[in-house]
Amino acid sequence: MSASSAGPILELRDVSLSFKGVKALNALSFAVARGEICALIGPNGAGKSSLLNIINGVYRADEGEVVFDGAPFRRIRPLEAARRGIGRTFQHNALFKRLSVIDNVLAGLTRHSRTTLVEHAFGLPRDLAESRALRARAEDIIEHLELTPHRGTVVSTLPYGVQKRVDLARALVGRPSLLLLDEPMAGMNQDEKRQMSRFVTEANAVLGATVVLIEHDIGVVMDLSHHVVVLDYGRKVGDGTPRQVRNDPDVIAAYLGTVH
Amino acid sequence: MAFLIETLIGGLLSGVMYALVAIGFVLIYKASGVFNFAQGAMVLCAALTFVTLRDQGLAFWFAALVTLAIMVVLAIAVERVVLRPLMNQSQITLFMATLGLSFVIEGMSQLVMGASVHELDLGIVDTPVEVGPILVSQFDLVAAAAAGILVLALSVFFNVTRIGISLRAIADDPQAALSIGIRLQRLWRIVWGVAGFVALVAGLLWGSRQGVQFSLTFVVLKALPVLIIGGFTSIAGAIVGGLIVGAADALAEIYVGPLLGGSVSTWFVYVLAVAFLLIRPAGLFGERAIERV
Amino acid sequence: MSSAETEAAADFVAPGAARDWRGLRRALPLGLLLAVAFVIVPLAGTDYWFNAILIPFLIMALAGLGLNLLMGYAGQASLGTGAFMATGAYATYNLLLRLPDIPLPISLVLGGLIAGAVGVVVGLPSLRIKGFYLLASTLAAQFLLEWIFNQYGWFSNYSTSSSISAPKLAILGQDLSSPVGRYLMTLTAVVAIAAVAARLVKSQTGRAWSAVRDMDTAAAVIGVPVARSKLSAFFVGAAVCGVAGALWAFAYLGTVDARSFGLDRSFQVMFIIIVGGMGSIAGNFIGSAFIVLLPILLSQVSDRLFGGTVDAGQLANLQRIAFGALIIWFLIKEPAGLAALAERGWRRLRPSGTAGPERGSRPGNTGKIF
Amino acid sequence: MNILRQRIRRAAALFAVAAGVGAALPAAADDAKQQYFPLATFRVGAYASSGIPVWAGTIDYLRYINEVEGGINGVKLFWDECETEWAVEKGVECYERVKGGKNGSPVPIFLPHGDPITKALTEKSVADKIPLVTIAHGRTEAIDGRVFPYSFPAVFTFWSEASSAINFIAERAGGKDKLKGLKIATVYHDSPYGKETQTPLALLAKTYGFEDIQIPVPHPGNDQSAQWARIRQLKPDWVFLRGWGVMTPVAIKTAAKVGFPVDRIIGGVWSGSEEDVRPAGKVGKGYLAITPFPAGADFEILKKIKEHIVDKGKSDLKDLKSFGSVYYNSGVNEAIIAVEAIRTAQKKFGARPINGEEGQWGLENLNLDDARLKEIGAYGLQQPLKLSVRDHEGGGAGKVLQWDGEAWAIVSDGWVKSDRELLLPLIYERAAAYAKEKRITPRPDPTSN
Amino acid sequence: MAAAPFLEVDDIEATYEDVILALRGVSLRVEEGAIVALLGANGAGKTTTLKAISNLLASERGALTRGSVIWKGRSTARLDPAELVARGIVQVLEGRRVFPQLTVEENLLTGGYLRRPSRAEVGNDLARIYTWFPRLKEKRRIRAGLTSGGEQQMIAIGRALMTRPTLVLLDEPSMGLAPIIVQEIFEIIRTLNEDEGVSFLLAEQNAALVLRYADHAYVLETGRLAAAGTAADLAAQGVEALYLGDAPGAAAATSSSAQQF
Repeated sequence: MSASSAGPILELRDVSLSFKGVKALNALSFAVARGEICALIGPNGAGKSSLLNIINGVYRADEGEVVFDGAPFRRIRPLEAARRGIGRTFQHNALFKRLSVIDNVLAGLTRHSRTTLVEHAFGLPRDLAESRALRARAEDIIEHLELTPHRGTVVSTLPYGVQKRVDLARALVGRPSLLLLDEPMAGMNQDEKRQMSRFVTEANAVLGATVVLIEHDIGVVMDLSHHVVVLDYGRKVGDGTPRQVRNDPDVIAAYLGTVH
Repeated sequence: MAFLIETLIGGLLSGVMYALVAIGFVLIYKASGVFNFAQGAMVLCAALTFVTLRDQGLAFWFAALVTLAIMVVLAIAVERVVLRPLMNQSQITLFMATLGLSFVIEGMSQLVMGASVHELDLGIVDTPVEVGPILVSQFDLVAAAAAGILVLALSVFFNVTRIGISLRAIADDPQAALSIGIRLQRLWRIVWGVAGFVALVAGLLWGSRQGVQFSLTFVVLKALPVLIIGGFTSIAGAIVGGLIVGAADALAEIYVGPLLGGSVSTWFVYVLAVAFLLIRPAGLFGERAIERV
Repeated sequence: MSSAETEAAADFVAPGAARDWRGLRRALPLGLLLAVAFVIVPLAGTDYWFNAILIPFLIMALAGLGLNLLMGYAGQASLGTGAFMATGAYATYNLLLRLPDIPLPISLVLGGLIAGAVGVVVGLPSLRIKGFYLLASTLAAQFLLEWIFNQYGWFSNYSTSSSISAPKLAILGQDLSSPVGRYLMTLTAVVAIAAVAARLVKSQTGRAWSAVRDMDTAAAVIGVPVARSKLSAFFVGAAVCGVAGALWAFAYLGTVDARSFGLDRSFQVMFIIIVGGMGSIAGNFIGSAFIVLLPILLSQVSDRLFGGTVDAGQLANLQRIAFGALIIWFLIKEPAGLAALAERGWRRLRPSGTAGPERGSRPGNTGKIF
Repeated sequence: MNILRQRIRRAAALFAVAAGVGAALPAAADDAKQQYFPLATFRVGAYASSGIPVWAGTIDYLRYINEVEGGINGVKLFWDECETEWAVEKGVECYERVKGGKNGSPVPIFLPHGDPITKALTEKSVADKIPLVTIAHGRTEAIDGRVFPYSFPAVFTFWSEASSAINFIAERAGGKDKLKGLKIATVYHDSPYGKETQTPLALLAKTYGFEDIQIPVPHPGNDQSAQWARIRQLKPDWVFLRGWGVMTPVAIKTAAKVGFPVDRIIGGVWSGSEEDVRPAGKVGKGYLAITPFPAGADFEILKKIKEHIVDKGKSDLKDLKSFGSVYYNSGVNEAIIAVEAIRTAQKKFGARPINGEEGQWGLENLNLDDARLKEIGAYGLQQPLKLSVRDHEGGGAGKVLQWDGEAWAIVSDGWVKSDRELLLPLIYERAAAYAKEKRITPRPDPTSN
Repeated sequence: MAAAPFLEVDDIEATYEDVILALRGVSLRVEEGAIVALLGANGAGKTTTLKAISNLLASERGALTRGSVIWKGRSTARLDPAELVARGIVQVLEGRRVFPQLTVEENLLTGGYLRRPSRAEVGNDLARIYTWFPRLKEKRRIRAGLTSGGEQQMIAIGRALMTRPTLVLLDEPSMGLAPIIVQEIFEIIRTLNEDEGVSFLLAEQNAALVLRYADHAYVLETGRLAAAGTAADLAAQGVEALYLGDAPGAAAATSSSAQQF
């Protein structure tokens, strides 16, 4: 890790983004400390997914910059972001739908592969050794996330909740230092949510990944996260510990509005 | 200089003819997301039917009407037999199905009407007109005018009529269209019927240019770069794309071909189209979707 | 190697598979098939079967394999297959002509590699565009390359007709110009390449291809080098097509000009993989059987049934209609290709489960690419 | 792979069914005493419009031989059709399907009828010893039978076509010396076929001092505005049009469009049929074409075919308008040559079905002089033809036709000969180069020395 | 309210692509003239339920595998979506789904086409829509894709009203909209209900909001019915606790909305 390991692992400085004139993010700034679980909350359309997309390079910020691990950038290629250790899961299912669970997870290890096409084509010793090693890592994660019964199944045929776990496994297997989770618990029932929360906590505590997650279930957010950032229409309306945020009048106003 | 202008004008006029074929693609692609490779076969089918009817002694308008009726029947059959069972399949599957369809249409047309070459005389005089030093083909002018009228008619159709607006709605969002009671399948039949009509016009003009025979189906190849440049979903794009392709094709043949020692028009416009694509990945007028993850 | 993995690698024999009991059961039919193809068929086949059916069937299956790697596995649609085949044929021809000391198999491989390099160039637009637009852009390469080979006499050694013709086919002094020889040469090339391809698609490279195909944004985000994967798929796909083209020229027709590798050929190969099944190695053979053999079958059957009684021209038209209708029918019946259909049928025949749940549950819409 | 095996098994079963169907039909018992003569036709696809009259001409002549003359010296002909769609691999498949003969009757001669198919079959035919007769197409250097023993680009090669066209221009100009300074543009189909005349035209231009302009038209040629704009700019005295398919009518129409006089365009063999000119409509009037297959129904043999076949409803032709057309007559011509070659072979080998090797002998000893042509009734329709090992072409002359809006009229002074003496050395040189490349040892010419 | 059954959904089960079971035995009813709320977390099956009613499942490779939907005493099983619209049920899809390339007015017009109305009728209908949504009148010539989220929701509702429905299925009307706009939309819904007698079945996550407008409510949880009752009862029970505080969820639908603390 870089010299800046004392500072925040991720910092956003005045990041703005708009689509066809509509502002999705408006001069947004906040920091994520190394080792924490940070939750992004806010109504749909608040710009949460866009934010994750900027952090790992799917979108380019119109203004402002992102500092990851001490290195600032405005635009990073997704591949480069992955190489630097930013992992990611997706809100809508973005698994490789025709591949099996193990193959999806193995695909998450691509950047750790050092062998070449020719070695793959002819099954040369280096390839065999490497694929054994990679497979062991993948099996490890699969076991860890309790996906073993599904390991050979084509993912598109799996239940939604399991697919979400595969997505997490695929992101985790590459040992990211920063893990971005986009609604990891959407569409899950209570048990599944509890299970997923446990996995996220373990990823954070055991594997040492800093986690930024988007979640709507406030109960989950409050239990799970160390830090909450509230977004509303591209602006930050709250930033602090769960307790602070819960009692923040701005947050209450923005969220509950005139309804209550 | 006069020669350059003459070549350019000739090219632009040919371009209108390409656009005419491209419009048939655009119509169907817009409304049903199908890249209809059978458009060429439809052009052949329409022209062949028309000529055969004319050879039987039918009057021009009557023959055109009967042909149109046949094209509509074809459209209904295609919707029922091909599109409906393949609903929700991938675009490439649908594309391949239209290739199969083109075999069927070609085979049927020739089975019923024979494979001989027919002359198609639309009664358009084809002596060149001299405008100063520049020679312009009357036929091409008439063809361009016909294409222009067709485009005008289509844009009125799409902007004013109930069916036209519904078709644009379907192009934008088929499920939303379904949700408010627009009958997708009926409109598909209509749009294939309209594409049949466009095929008839294209078939008549191309047929009178080169005779009605199997090679009419090849006009598709000239329409593809038009689509790439203009975008698959825009009629205006098809026209502009057609003009660009026509002009580029003619100029390249005159000025680039001799440099390379041969005819370049099989590929030049395609390479040009790719160059366009690299700058505008969804064509000049095509909408680029933002990818959501 | 675990049993499940062997099973996942089931389409072809993988090293170590034989150790596994289930692997053996899967490998055995394949071994038998190869034995028949290499031993029985050469003894039993007639010239007609070799020259008109088996050789083109194998070569078109190989071309299908090339396109399938590119389109079925890596999701990059291409109509440049004919151009890749032409490149392979002309490259091999010139290697044999200009460097006569290189043995035939090596020239074939080198010709394929040259086609692969051309494929990479053709694939460059894929870094910017996808879907039909990409498909259409490959047409530029298709027409341009066809034109180049036709236009510049150097490629055909200034033969009057710009066509190239096969040199003496011989490997290690063994003359292969007889029908059986050409069949065996083709079969060997096809089996070897298919075996490599089967390895490749199960490797990290193949996984990266599939990742790019299924969801390229997600692939990039999790660290799959998308651009490199696309180009490597173009390279491998075009190289395989290139070898197929060279075989088409030398082992099948003997003489070709660039028009033999026109757009129609590209479409034909695409038919093969769509009818056979995208993302399936066996599918190429099934698709090739469909595309190459069906018209012959139709023509033979109709000749025997109606020959002389129905007008020959009408008969030919009817065959064309039947062929088109069958394509549509199969697409409706099984959009994922005949391979999926056959697989289902196979499972039904053997319900006692050599096929575990992972193979059993392949979803029906696997043909989707854009 | 199991699937594959299963699939193959199923395919094999289907083929077995197909074969069974075939076997179920009674084979003609005396087939072995008849002469098999398979036909690789093209009645669908892009070139069906030319294929249909060609094969009608061939089939009608064969029927005439069978029904009126009782076969060739009593040996009747029978045939199968195999559809090629003019596509190479289908052509090869057909060839392979029929080459073994049928029910014991061998194949004497095969008519590939397509330039690409011919090239694909060149070597196979040597291995199988089946002569290919390719009138007005095929490799020009195959004239040299020492290198190409089984290829017969008989009557009129592309080189002869080009040379005859130039000689016709000379005829019109008033002598070969008048060619000097003329501009002659060749508008050609941009394919191996189209480019084949570049070499002889360059040589002829050098010899006679005319300016040789080459203008390619890409396949299929349905838009030629740019090419003809160039013609208008260059103002050639004559245009030699070497088209194929749709390219010809479009060329004629476009020529009219740019104001180039149509009676200064000479079409080549494959630009010179009714099917080529008719779609051009009125503007085609005055268009010229050089051909070895003069159109017309007045030739003796056509009258006989009309009487015995067409009028009795036995013709293969559905559209009787095509009777006596260029393509129909070309089919008749091909059939005449094949039949006469078989007849010649029978003289040596006996009146029985002959095989390919014997067919080759028949062809190489074919001598259709005026007397024999008159006997057949083909005088004027077919030029005198004498083939030999060194000369698989034989004739090398064409007639020039002019379109009057309805039909062709012959306007040349009889057969316009090509400068074969000038071209042959170059052709032999090329054949020798081919032999060297393919490591073929030319067979000796029995008639020389 | 009359006992005559208006919409009755009985024990339905729905799947997508033959694999994913999205609904398991959901039953509900809508009386004529009522506003009924369908509550549930993201992915609980609300959208699927609405699409099962409007027969739009087929367009997403989904299907009803069990149970029945009875509309005015008739099963809807064999009716295609257009016929259902003709019989008075129209759905406003989640996420608004206006036709972005069409103008605001053209968007509204598409809703009227099924009835093949006369020019005068169309004019009347348009005028009525514009009185409910005066903002749309100002923007009638603007392409719908360029209007704001709130306006798009109004277009979508207005477009549906052009079909002259008796029952509107409204999927997540509050999604992604600022609270003030949401309130405006709900007020219009109430007006429509009271003045025009249009019934509504509203799928919403924002329970507190919707229960203030609805008569009855059903709560879905992972594709099953978790609770039902009058809006007042459910509000009194603190329905949030039922599914929001530690909310369950399910299935493949993709919406979400503001959450309650």
